[in-house]
Amino acid sequence: MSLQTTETVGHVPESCDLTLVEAVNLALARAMTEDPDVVLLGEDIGLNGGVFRATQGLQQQFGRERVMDTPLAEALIAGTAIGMATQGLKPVAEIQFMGFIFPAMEQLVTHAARLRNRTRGRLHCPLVIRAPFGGGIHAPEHHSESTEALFAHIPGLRVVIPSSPRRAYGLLLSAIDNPDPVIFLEPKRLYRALKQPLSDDGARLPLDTVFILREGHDMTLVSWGACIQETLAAAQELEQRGISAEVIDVATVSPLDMDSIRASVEKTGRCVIIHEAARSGGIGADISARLSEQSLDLLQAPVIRVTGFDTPMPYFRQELLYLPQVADIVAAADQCMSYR
Amino acid sequence: MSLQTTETVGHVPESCDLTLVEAVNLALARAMTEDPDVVLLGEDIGLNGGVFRATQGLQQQFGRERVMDTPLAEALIAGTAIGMATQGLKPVAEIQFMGFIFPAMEQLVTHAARLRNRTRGRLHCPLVIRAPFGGGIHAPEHHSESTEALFAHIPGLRVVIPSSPRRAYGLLLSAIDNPDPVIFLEPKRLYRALKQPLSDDGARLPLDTVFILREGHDMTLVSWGACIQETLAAAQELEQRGISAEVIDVATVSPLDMDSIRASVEKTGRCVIIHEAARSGGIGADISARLSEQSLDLLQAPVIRVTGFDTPMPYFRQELLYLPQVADIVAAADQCMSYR
Amino acid sequence: MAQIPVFDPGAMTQYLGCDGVPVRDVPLWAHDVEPLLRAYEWMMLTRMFDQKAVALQRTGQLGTFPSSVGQEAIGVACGLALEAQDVFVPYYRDHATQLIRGAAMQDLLLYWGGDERGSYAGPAQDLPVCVPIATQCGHAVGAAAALKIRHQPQAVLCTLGDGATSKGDFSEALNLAGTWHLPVVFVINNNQWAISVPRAAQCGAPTLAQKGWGAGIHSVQADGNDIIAMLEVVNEALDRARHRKGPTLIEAISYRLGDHTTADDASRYRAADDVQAAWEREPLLRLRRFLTSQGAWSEAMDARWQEHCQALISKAVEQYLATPPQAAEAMFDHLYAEWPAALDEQLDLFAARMAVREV
Amino acid sequence: MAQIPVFDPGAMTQYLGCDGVPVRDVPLWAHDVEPLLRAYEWMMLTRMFDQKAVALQRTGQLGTFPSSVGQEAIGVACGLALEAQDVFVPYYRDHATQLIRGAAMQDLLLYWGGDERGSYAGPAQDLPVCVPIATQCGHAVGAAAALKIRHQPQAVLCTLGDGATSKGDFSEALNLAGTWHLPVVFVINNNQWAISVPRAAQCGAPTLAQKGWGAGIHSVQADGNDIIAMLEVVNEALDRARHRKGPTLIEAISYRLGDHTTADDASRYRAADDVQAAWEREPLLRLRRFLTSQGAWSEAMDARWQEHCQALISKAVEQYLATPPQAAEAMFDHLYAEWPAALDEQLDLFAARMAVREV
Ligand SMILES: Cc1ncc(C[n+]2csc(CCOP(=O)(O)OP(=O)(O)O)c2C)c(N)n1
Ligand SMILES: Cc1ncc(C[n+]2csc(CCOP(=O)(O)OP(=O)(O)O)c2C)c(N)n1
Ligand SMILES: [Mg+2]
Ligand SMILES: [Mg+2]
Repeated sequence: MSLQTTETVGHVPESCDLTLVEAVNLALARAMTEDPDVVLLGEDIGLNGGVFRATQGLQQQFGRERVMDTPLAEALIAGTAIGMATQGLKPVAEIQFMGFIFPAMEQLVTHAARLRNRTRGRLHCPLVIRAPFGGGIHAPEHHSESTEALFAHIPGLRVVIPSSPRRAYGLLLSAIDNPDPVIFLEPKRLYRALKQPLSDDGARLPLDTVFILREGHDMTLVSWGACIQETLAAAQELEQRGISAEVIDVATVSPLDMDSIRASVEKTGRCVIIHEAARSGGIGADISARLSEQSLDLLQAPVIRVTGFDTPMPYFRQELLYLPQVADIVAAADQCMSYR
Repeated sequence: MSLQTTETVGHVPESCDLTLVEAVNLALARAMTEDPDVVLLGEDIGLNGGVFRATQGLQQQFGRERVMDTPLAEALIAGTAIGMATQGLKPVAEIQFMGFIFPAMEQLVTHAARLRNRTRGRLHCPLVIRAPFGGGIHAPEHHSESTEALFAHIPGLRVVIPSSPRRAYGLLLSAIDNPDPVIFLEPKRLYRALKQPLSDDGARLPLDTVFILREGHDMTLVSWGACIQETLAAAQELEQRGISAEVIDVATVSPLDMDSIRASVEKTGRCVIIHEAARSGGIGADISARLSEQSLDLLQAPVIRVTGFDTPMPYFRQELLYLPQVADIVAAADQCMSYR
Repeated sequence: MAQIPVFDPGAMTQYLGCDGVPVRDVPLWAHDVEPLLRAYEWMMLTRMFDQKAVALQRTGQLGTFPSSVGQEAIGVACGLALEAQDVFVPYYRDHATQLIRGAAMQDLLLYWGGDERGSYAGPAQDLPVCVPIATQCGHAVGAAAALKIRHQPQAVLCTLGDGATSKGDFSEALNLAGTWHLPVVFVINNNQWAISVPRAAQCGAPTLAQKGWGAGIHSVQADGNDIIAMLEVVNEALDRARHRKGPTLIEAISYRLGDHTTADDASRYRAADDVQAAWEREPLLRLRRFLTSQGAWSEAMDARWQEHCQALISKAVEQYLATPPQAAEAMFDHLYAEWPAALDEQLDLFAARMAVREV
Repeated sequence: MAQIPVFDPGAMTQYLGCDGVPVRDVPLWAHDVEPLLRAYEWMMLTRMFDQKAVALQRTGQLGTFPSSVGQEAIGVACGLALEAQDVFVPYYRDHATQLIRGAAMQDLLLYWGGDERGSYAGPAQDLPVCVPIATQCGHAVGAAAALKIRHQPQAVLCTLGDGATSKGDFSEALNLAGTWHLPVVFVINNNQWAISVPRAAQCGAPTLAQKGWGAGIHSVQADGNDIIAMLEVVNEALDRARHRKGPTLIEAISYRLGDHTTADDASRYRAADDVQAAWEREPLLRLRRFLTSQGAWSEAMDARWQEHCQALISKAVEQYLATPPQAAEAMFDHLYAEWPAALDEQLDLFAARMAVREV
């Protein structure tokens, strides 16, 4: 099942223009208002409101018992959140940067992902781990990684990535509602890059489904996270050259809504996948493999992936060389269109 | 570049029949004899010789300063090994089971993989992390995982997986020689499952290259680790039915020697990939994607993957349902052969 | 310069000598033998259950199993001191506590027999067996924080081994417990071994209890083979937690009389003499001697109780062995609360595989 | 029951009061003003370097930068106490030590300016800046173990922040240092803040020094704003390490006078008054007052030295700004000692991308 969204439609009544990080903040405030079991924990999320201000004002509004600054320890943050979740709270934990999520890996893989399965449904783990991710803001080492694929390989976890203020709002509310653990990755390059009219109506957006941001019939561009911006820009450029590109925001990168991606590619016959994570072992490989395995006869050209490289994210002076740009996507699309 | 090996050839002079775990032990002893900088550390590797006896007798032979029982802390084991490596030692660290490698993830991702790159070559990280992995021995929870894909997604790490006593010996010696970090995963199901004649001649086997275990012309079976056994058995069964299957042991799953795999598949036109890790995000997806992207026209059938499922490894009563069996591979091969 | 403070050896709580004779006045509550009889009975049941489980493994009827032989006083004290509404966060050597909290023996066997359905089914809020060392400590402080946030009066009790004290998760949790003043009790089952690694190779400090000092946590040592001492310190610590007086760290000194698990052979790395000596200090013998000296227990009673235990265990084993396997597709059950349609392909792949195998 | 021992407050090493007047007899070596003059000069250079770096960031010429303003005595003491052959394992607020160990200022700027070539180039055995909190502690014990294994007489010095003491990696490393009796010194720069989290919200114990007790490690507190105290305790600890007398944990009490980094705005979470008060205790002022009282320093000397520093810094900034970027494909350099042929596709992909972009 896929959802169609128009990125550029007009004004929602009573709404105001919000950035992605403001949308996150609004969703957190709403979830905490709706449900007293929702609590927040993380480093610097209290008085400081998080280093990106995603939790700004929430400790003042909901008190120190529900918005908790933890000691500096990510394994502890995850473990504590899991313990809280087993007792019926709905913790939303912030990992300050995705590059610092690794200490929490053991807790997420060996417990969060399995608690329900292990106990045959007796214990639940309704947990959201929020983390800003991705490059492009000239940050120091370890502050720009995109390692979503590591979590997508872990059965039992959902990995959700919003790419607009509205999807951030609607998907985060759904992630918090969800009775299972969700890794919610926020593209920090988009935190303040664009505004969208957004009303605080509590409307959820569905998980486990892609969003079709733009319809097209010549080819399908599949992406997620911050790269959606470059992908949309590339689609626009292609349109001016008479190529009609469908743009899919995968949004929930695990589990993958392949049915919708496949339906689009079976329609267009061509596909370019764009992500900023390293190429090998990236989620693009999964999508590409499943398309080719299941729709070989319908593919009019090989799938092309535009990705980061199999190197660490370089320090910021060179990060743009690593990150897919509009020109890279357009070039790949051209190559894809001109196949045979 | 690929290497051809004949799995069943006869006796090497002066050699004796060894199991895979004995081959690991022999390689460790040899490396320590050859190079005083090689040291071992891990849990229970000293007097106890490791829970699988991979380090049996080594503390007695090389002393407590070179074979070190650590406190129970995997992050520490990795961090300590990295610190040793920066000072010129060549630590070989054992993680008792791959299911317990996650605490070490931060050290491996943020340091081991990057130390050379970060310091522009000033510091090196000649480090081997050994860990038994995979299912099939009726072990408790967390003792049967195959999460090699997580490490294969990290640029700067090598991930090497032997699937026979001889390859264990030759690849481990190369891994220890290698000036960069190597994750060396030992298929514990094979630890004692088969013996091979092996002489302690110190002969290295190359990293970064696949091994062609069996030549064939109708299709290519690609696998690694314990699944190689079922894959070879399936190839034999297929041969009896007149299907000639080439069998490739990937061995170094990262970086991937795609040239050799591609060459084989371009010859046979058909490919089945077999691994026991979860399907989504598995290394099979990478291989499948790259084959389809680069050899679309030469593929006579879609690539098929025979893998574990997107669930945690079930407890051992049901692990065989999860693990690919000979029949599954044969069925996939049949499906692949009968395409169109 | 400041010296490392020495943990006062006299501060180790102990009442019964190895010979069952009190080394000092037993606490008032222990003048009543009833609770001690109950404790003895549970300890005996635990020991016999452990023996049976090891035997089942030896005959291929159970997977790897970690016996708690010699450490029964720790588990039984935790079980008896906990109230039903408290939260128990075990590691993997806690059959005694789990049994007291209502887990069915056949379920424990199912778990160690490789079947998810055996996951500990004590009180709904308790956590299941935890295999990744020390990770349960994070859950314990999380559960304690949940109680605190909701102003609930219960306590959380978390167990771990001596080896587990080396893992960062323990320190991190201890630190949070101290900083947030959480209603949690940590009980270290210091059985002197982490598989083959002896206590001295695990930590350079003379006691593990003093690990609490750096977290600002009240820390005590108790003779883990003395059920009176264990009941005393665990009850007191839980009381502190329930009355919001802060967390406690208890180091219970015991000895692992058996192998680490059935997959281990301890004779590879420790002297038979040491084990023999440790049998002199084991908790059942000690309590039996004390109870006998009080005229509250006899050989005949012991035989009767053992017979009773035997019957219970036999029945549980029967039920365990008669449990039919889960449905093949059970591995997909409870993976998510609601099955994501996006994963339907998995079910198709599974069905196809099963179809192939049935041929 | 045993109480938590109290870290003796009198045990904090301090010689100079805030007014620069000794609160007790200074150690013998400090009767010679020469080493103190050197320390003062390095402290001033560090402070001015920090100021310049912040200014560069403000004008878009540098990335996020963590100033060490107020904590110069800690870094300078470490730098002066270390010998060239020792191993220094820094975190990210250690410009002072790195400069003393020979790092070029323009390299430090390059690093914080987003260029790998700026990775700290002090002695070959030193580790580079470490961003993931507390992970450097593991490296330090590993390096110390290497020295021990090879019977080399050097010591390892590892720095970390107060916030870092909460992370398991620190406890694990401390525990290993104690267990293996390693030649390592840990120096906690307790600047009272971990970004916005105050010291009290980080740990429930009254001192961080007592975290060493649970690891059996000799642990001391020092006034981190008193260079005499810092030199005294770091020298003594390194001496212990070099003479195989065991590891030491030093808690250096200081205050972060600046923002956490240039990306932070500390006025959001702490009172201006507190910061103002802390300026009274800062290390440069204190040492300058002392040296002046000894007739060893004057305003004129200070002005001359500042001028000298200014010149050094300006030159470094010039060199930094003039450094041409690395070649585009530099991201692939040094990823492996020898480039794996299996990765050639990556180079092709990269070349193709660059070709597209050049169009
Ligand atoms: C993270 C992790 N590492 C390693 C193991 C393997 N392992 C299982 S038990 C054990 C020793 C534990 O010793 P201790 O904490 O003293 O508990 P005990 O078994 O003695 O009760 C080890 C190393 C594990 N289960 N988890
Ligand atoms: C593992 C990890 N988590 C989070 C961060 C983000 N972070 C950078 S500095 C910092 C605070 C560190 O405080 P402290 O240890 O007191 O050192 P200080 O910066 O005060 O010198 C945090 C949370 C990080 N770098 N690494
Ligand atoms: Mg133990
Ligand atoms: Mg600090």
